[in-house]
Amino acid sequence: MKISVRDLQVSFGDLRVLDGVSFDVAPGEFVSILGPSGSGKSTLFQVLAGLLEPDAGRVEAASSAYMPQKDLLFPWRTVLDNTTLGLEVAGMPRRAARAKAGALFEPFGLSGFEHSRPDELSGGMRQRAALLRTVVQDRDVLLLDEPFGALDSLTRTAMQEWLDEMRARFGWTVLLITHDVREAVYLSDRVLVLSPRPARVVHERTIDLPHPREVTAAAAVEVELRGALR
Amino acid sequence: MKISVRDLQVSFGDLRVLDGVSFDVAPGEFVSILGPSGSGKSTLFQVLAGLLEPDAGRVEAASSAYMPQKDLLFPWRTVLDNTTLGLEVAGMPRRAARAKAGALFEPFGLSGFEHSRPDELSGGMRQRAALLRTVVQDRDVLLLDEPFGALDSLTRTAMQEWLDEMRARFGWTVLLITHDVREAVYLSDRVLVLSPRPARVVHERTIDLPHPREVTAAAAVEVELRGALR
Amino acid sequence: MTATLERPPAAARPVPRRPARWAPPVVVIALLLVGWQLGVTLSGVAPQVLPSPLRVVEQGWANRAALWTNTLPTLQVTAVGFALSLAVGWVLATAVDFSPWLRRALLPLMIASQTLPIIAIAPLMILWFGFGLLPKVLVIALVTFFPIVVGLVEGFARTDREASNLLRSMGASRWTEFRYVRLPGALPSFFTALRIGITYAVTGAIFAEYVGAQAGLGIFMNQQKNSFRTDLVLAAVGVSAVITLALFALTFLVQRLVAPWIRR
Amino acid sequence: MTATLERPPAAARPVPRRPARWAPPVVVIALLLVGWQLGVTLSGVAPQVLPSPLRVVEQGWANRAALWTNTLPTLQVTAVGFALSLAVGWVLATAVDFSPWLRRALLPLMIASQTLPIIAIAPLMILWFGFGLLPKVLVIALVTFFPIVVGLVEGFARTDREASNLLRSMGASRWTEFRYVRLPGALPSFFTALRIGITYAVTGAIFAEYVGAQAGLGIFMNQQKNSFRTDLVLAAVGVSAVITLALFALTFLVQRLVAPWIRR
Amino acid sequence: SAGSGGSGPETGQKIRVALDWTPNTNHSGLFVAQREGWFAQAGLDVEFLPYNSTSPDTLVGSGAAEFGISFQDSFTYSKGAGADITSVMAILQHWATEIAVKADRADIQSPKDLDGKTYGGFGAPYEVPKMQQVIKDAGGTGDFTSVTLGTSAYEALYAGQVDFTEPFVAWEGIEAQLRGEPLKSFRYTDFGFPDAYNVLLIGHSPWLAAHPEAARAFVQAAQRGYQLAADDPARAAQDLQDANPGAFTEPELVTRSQDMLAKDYLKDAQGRVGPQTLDRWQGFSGFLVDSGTVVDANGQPLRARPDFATWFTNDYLGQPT
Ligand SMILES: Nc1ncnc2c1ncn2[C@@H]1O[C@H](COP(=O)(O)OP(=O)(O)OP(=O)(O)O)[C@@H](O)[C@H]1O
Ligand SMILES: Nc1ncnc2c1ncn2[C@@H]1O[C@H](COP(=O)(O)OP(=O)(O)OP(=O)(O)O)[C@@H](O)[C@H]1O
Ligand SMILES: [Mg+2]
Ligand SMILES: [Mg+2]
Repeated sequence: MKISVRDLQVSFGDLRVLDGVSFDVAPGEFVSILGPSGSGKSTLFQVLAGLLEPDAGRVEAASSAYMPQKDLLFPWRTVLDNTTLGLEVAGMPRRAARAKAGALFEPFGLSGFEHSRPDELSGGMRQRAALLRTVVQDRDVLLLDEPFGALDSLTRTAMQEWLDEMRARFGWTVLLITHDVREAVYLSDRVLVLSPRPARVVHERTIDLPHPREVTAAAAVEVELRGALR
Repeated sequence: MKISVRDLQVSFGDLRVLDGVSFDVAPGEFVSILGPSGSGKSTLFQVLAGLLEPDAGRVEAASSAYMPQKDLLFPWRTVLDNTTLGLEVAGMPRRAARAKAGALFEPFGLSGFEHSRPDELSGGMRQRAALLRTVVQDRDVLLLDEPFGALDSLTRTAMQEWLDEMRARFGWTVLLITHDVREAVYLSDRVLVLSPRPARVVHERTIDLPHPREVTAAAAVEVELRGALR
Repeated sequence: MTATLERPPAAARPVPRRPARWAPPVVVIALLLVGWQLGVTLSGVAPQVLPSPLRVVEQGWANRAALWTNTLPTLQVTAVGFALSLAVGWVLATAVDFSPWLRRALLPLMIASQTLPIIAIAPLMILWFGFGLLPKVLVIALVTFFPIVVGLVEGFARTDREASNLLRSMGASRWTEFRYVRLPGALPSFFTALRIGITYAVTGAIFAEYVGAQAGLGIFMNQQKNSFRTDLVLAAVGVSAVITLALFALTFLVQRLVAPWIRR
Repeated sequence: MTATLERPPAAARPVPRRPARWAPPVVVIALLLVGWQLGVTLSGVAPQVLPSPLRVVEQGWANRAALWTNTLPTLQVTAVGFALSLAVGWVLATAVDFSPWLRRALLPLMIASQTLPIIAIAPLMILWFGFGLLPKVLVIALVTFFPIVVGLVEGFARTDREASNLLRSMGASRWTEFRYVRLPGALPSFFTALRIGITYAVTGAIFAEYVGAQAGLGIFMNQQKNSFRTDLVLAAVGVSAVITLALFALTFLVQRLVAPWIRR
Repeated sequence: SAGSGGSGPETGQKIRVALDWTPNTNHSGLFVAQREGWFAQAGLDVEFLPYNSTSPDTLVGSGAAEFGISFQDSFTYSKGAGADITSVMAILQHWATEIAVKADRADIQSPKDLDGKTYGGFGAPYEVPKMQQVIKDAGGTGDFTSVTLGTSAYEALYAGQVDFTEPFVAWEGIEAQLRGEPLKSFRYTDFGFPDAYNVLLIGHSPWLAAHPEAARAFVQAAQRGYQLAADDPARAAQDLQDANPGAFTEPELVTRSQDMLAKDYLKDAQGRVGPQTLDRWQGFSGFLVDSGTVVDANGQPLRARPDFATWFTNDYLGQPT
């Protein structure tokens, strides 16, 4: 198992957020997490990334690259240097890191903005830069918190296809938080649906369709999941 | 006309962003703006809100309530006091402003978080608080920059319905930036599609269906608009 | 990393408990004092040059009445002077924030004011303001208003442009924008500067007494120095250190009351 | 608001042009000087009490050789002392940022160090370090390191928790986190503190010369004061004001080089 | 006469006195007169200005004080620069400072051995010319290094950082003995250097002219105070300490200092307290003017010796009893 969560409980003061969440993620699996706003999805990721100590429960998680919901680009670094951050931290020489991240600017639709300051980017461009910073780290496990939320459908589809291809190529294990049911169905091997706060896993659906998927083929699954979200 | 834009041009340095954008919005009209990420939608709003001087063109815009793409909740104010900001600036006594904004916490799914600090909210909750801060101002014109981007479908539908109802009741004029074509079709009287940067209006579609709309009835329009976004 | 954790529900966060919080300064200060005491005892240095800490405490206690009598006026002057300094600092920083013209006109003057050596202006102060509270208060204000102004001015200037834009989109006047965004946004920077300023306030007061005073810790130090009583000079230094530490701690209290949202 | 605007494409932003930028301080300083000159001329006050600015300039010019000879050592001491102060400030602030234990142990000591009156420590300084460069450098460091430390410590402490989290999620060590987030995040606060500190540096140097010096602006002021040459004292004050203003301006230059992203 | 018109001084005449330092034995006569009630008996309301760093010459010269403590050397410079002050009484009749070196300095037997040595001084303009002259008078060249140290000079001397300095024998000198740091000292006059009134009582000249009766009353009360200090130093020391509670934590220093002043410094050759002579003024102040370091109000060195007779007066002193 790349990730194993058992009976996870997290509270903020009196506010119980996670109330016994349990699931596993196998190596190479792509699992999406759906759930109402404020249910505790980002909180779950923080625990998985080792940033928050749970009140109770058992968590085993392989080292992961984490893309938080906020883009958190640093104003003191150019866009390119923001995207090399994880590589630099991992000890890659700056020049190599720049070459590696720079190669992704084209597919991410950011070319020409390598040397801009982050506050010169649009919202969607910031989000793509943050995603780039995450995936370029080449970790086995990706934790992506709403990576496509601020993208138009065309850009979004392009990014989804890129991710689908990459994870097939490199065997990445991906955990994805999204509000887009269609996106979850399109990308995932399995979808977990969380209840409203305090969150538990209320529905689990394995999706066994071949990749790349046709939207129409997955329509039934989509309806089922929408139902589970009610 | 509540809003009239003629031949609007905006550049940042050498980067031409808006390249002759023209459109009008009639009183009470609900107009959605679609366009690729980074095309200049937020830039357009900044000009309409009077925060950015265009390089050329003619803009007439009635006083509006503006919801920026970033939520911009102030850490030194509670969530409730963040939502009363516009009312206080307009001179409403604090007590009355709190009562007025506080009444919206229930429909916005924020009750119980009135006295939390903003960084204790989830991403979607922050977005709803920012929307609340905007609509509670009761201005004639609303400029909403991706107000529902971080919401799950259920919460999103509830917020959309609330907005649809309110603008019918109070005759608000609404300009909405969104990446969700279905959302645009569901809510708008008219949809404008912007080209990639430098942006121009490349498509305009009036939607004459009765409210509230059935998703299926609008499917044809949705397909047309997706085509225009290619 | 493959982390495994299994913990019972825990209500309390791991905040260091009381003894742990107070231990570090106590340990270090105790070590310093013991080292000092040993150094003095072993080297046999004359107490006029460097008295032992025990002697300082003992003699300070023996002269506690005189110390106390001289502490009160210093405290009073410090309080009044620093209050004036705060008032002046806020007024100047606010004015300068509203008018770039004033900013350019006043900033060089304010910087220049910091280079006035008391030795050069003391005679003028006395001739103009006599020997009352006023000249001392002015010296303290002169010594301490500058950090306040710089902290505020830079705090104001670093306000998020997008936050200002939001306020302007609400139709806020410059003054409203100031009140709702720039002012709270500058508070972290202000409190940093306040801590710097208040540290100089007590030293400033002692210094100000050189301009002319009947009593005060500065006068006491000077008298004792002229009587070659280094131990009593150091006892007075100790008193002023305690006052400064207390004022410094007070700023955290005020900050927690005024701006509880500032993360530390 | 119904705004109408029709403008030709404009390349240039409205930046105040050169004369406008320099006008405010020049106007204000000119007004002050004229008022001072008139006041002195009309009141007929003795030049020992308050010389006219013309006299200050004239006598300062007449004694420019002596002023220059005494400016050089002060500049040298300021540079070395402030460099030491910066080094000490950074080391202490960094140490304190890494260890809460050290923070609690050292902060009270550092505050206390700010209450040491030079009068009390000058003799010790002389005994221990002679009257070469060292004791003066130490006095300047003592006077100016504290703002640096406070500015840095508070800058570090205000780092966005989520930014730190991001770095930790990348597997960053505490040191890497410091280098990538806390350090750049504290720079705005550091530059504010730097401006406060550097303003005290020249005054500190002049002050330090009282500890013992052969030459320097402080020595010059003291000599001229003892010769009742208030005009020359003020001429020296003018020189130190110019130095301080230049150093203050320099901080903005350094900031633009080191941290161009800091918005002003 | 002008001002009060020759009748006795108006009762409650306010008189402000500026001291040069924290209270010490140089001031004892003033505090004696106050403690014994002699100022009050003369109808004077005397206020000692609080400690301040402003030179009494400046305070008295500008009228911020009516009287003050000064020194013949600093007086020479401020008077030269145009300060409106007059010396009304010599408090110490001789130099009370001497060149001091550590007692164990076998290499220094005379001021002439100070050539090439380091002087720890106070930043006054007259120090270097005076030291140079004394060294020359003793047969040296007068070349030495000067470091400005202020009151740290003594510590620097004890620590061997400087070779010589200029202490008040009746204060720092005694303290050195009490501390066990024996000093060896050289009197300037032993080598032919002119003597001087080390400590003076000075008045604001316009005020003196306008209030001759009050001036006379004040100076005579002060003179009487110093007379008592000269005759009964123990009582003077007590009065000094009583007048300044808490200021003296070293009683032995005060009494021994007072004894020394009474024995050697307060009285002139005729045993009188207070009077000044033109000779003395011409000797030392003349030397300073000749050295070219005394400047006028415009910063130009005084070219010719002024008429020193106008700088001081014995007119306000009481007749010798
Ligand atoms: N630091 C915090 N302190 C207190 N409460 C918090 C904190 N962080 C999150 N919460 C609360 O925990 C709950 C879950 O938050 P979380 O961010 O995990 O939601 P989410 O599922 O990611 O929602 P969204 O889809 O809106 O991003 C929310 O009610 C939020 O108010
Ligand atoms: N302050 C700025 N300085 C320089 N360039 C800017 C600035 N703001 C925006 N831009 C550029 O203008 C272009 C349009 O930005 P804008 O934010 O309007 O896009 P958008 O259509 O809102 O995109 P998104 O859907 O991603 O939010 C982008 O290429 C961006 O890099
Ligand atoms: Mg979330
Ligand atoms: Mg945008």
